Amino acid sequence: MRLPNKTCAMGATIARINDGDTVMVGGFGVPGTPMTLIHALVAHGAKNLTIIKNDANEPGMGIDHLLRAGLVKRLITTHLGLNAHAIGLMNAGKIEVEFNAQGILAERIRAGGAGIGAILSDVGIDTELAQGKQIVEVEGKPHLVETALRADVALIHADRADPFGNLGYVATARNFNPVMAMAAKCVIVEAEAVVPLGALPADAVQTPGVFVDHVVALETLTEEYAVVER
Amino acid sequence: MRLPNKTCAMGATIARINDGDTVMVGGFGVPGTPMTLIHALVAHGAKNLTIIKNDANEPGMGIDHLLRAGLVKRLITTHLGLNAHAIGLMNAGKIEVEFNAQGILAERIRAGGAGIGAILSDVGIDTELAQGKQIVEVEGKPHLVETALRADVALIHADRADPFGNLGYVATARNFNPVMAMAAKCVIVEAEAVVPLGALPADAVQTPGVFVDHVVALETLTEEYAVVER
Amino acid sequence: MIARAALEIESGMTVNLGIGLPTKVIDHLPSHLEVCLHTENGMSGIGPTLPSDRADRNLIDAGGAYVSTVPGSAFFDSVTSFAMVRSGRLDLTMLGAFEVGANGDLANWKIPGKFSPGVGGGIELAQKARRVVVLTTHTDRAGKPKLKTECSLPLTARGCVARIFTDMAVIDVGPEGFELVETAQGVSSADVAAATGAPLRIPNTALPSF
Amino acid sequence: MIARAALEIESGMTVNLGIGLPTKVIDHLPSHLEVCLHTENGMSGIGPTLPSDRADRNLIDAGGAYVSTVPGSAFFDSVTSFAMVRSGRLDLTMLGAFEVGANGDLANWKIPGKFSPGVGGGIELAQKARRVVVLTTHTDRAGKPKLKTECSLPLTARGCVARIFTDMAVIDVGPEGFELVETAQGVSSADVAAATGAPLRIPNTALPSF
Repeated sequence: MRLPNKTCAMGATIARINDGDTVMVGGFGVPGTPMTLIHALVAHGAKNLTIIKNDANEPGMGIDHLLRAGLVKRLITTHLGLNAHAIGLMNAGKIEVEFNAQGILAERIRAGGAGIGAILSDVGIDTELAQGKQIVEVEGKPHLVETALRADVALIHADRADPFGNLGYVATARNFNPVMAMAAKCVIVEAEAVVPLGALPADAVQTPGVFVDHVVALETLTEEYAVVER
Repeated sequence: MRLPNKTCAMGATIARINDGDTVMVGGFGVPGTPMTLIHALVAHGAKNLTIIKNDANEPGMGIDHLLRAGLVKRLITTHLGLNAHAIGLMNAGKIEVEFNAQGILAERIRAGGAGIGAILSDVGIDTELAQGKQIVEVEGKPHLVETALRADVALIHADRADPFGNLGYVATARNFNPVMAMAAKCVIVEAEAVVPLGALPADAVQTPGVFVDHVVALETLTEEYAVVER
Repeated sequence: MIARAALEIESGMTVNLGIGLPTKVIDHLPSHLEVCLHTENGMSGIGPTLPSDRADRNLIDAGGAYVSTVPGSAFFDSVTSFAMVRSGRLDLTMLGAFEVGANGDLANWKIPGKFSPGVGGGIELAQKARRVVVLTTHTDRAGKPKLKTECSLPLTARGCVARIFTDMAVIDVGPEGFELVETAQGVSSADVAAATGAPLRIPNTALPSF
Repeated sequence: MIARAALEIESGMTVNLGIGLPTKVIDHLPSHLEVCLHTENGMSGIGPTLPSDRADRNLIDAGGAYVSTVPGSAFFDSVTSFAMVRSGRLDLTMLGAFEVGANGDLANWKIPGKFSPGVGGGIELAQKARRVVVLTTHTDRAGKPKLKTECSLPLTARGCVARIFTDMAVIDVGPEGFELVETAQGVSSADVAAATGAPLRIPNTALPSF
């Protein structure tokens, strides 16, 4: 027995993304954002996308390229504070934006990846984020039904991968990548290094390859991955 | 700034367990079962305990010692197949047993550790495990409300720990330990090795020390940790 | 029957082999097959079972057997393990059975008053794997059929079983109930029908045997 | 005020410092203090902020500042990070504010029509940390009080604030509203009361100043 090989060329995998798809994109700010896969998606040009990402990066970076290319219909996110361009599109009604509490967005994605229908949480129950949500009592206390999120495709950035799709992340570039890598029908990973099977110790795997469909090796890291001068 | 030091002597930590407490115990079979902490609990003698553990180990091993000492009132578990003694106590009405589907037990504990009130799941909805559970519809489909589990104390076995309580596990000794280490008011860890702060790479930590209250170094490994001859 | 069941596993699959008979399928998988074996207690990429003198005390499968790694194995915790199961990442699971209904219902965890050790991971495997096949003796120790019109024992999951491998036959669960697919060497279709506790559809064409 | 707020952090605590003013508290913590700083994007044990020429491109805090590790730092994913927050593992969080109500209500994420970038991790920090303190200027840019009988802006969480550190005073939120605890050097109790948009209980005894 050997484990299947899931390495492939980037173009072929991104071509699976269709108009109207829901796409999860890893990253919190620059770290962990799959910059190269995002550029490939812009080039591919699938439209009317629903994007699920913690933030909208900064103007001219990351998923802001998808916004500028007019490919995004709806954005499910937690905070757009660093991207005035995205806030402008939202205020002008050019994209729909759904805000979630950050940990609840993470849990909703995790629920999708864990095959759970929803979680019951009291986070934000006193706030306007509770509006329109079903309420269920647990042990006498009201909780919001926070439904699971799943996607057609997840775009993941990893530090290292083996050909089966076992992944490792580095520092705060981990963030939403491990949960998103569980929660999509098709999980596409860009990895800074693709190492041979067996080179990642079994105890050190952070996302098991069972969740991963395609692994793309990054040949170069563009300027977008670098430290941002502020 | 330095991180707090949580190493301590075993007796002092186990003495915090009171009659009537709920105690989570890591492990799936022998691997990951905190054999030494269990013996300390038997010696301490707290009674009417509710124990949450995947299984009841085998006769004369692990939590079977708690059963034999008559300290257990209730057992929340998934499978007792390897412990005929535990099944006998259950059938004789000497302990209450609540069975959960294995992944649902893990998720209920995780929900407790993640500060979530419950999860909504359709697992076992066609079976007798659904009896008595509240049903909530999510997107038109019925789901069971699986409430969060928390404990007064969690007994955890780790391969390695640093003084702040950052943990690493090995092989299939990981199992329920990481979620239980999130879900108790007081988390007590026995570690095969306690290494200096900084010796565990920040990317390799499997349970962050933020969740951990006390770290006890194992000086010897008893026979109970060894390969079982069958 | 175990060798025949092993043919059900195709390249590229992620597979969970249940405790008991199904675990033995591992010895019949060809070495070139690209497959990932999963076990509930937290491992993907299971390698061969080891005798106790070569065993790692920390490396078991869900049945308690000492197993080994292959290049690319990964360890994870119990929540992650069942996240894989429930979110549909298992292409196939092979399970044991006390009873299988002609509607695909499976009962394999409890005999009230006799045997009730708890369900373990069985419900989630049966309900959530993309394809569920059963490996079982065709009849119980008393010679009574395990394949029945309806299960009488507490269910593990409804309508989950796609195919059954027994010592007598390979049987599919179709929209109209049990359908004979193959017979064991020396076993006739009539033998299989006689040992089955529900109507058995037998095709007019000659059946392969195994 | 930042140095004064830093005294709120005691040995043994796990603390989250919110974006903005609170983050600056880190520069005022004594080196012998045994404390664990947490950031929402997935790190415990935050070390000093680094200039961009020494920064690690993969190591930021939730505000986007390049930070560093200390011996014993750990990285984790976003779900684990908020599991810590929601399950009560933060002893203390220090947050910024647009408004604080005399009942402890906090508004710090949205000014309808002007500023609504999303709430990020703020709700969970405010609702779930064991103790929530606020660092803010006593009045807004127009000189209007930020401490009010009731918040007029959309809430972050109800009744969560225990103590407020401003450029003028330290104020507790007690069962009967704002209570003056300390004043800044050169600021009188009357000055503080005049700049506060709700009744302020002033003790009869002399107050410390900072």
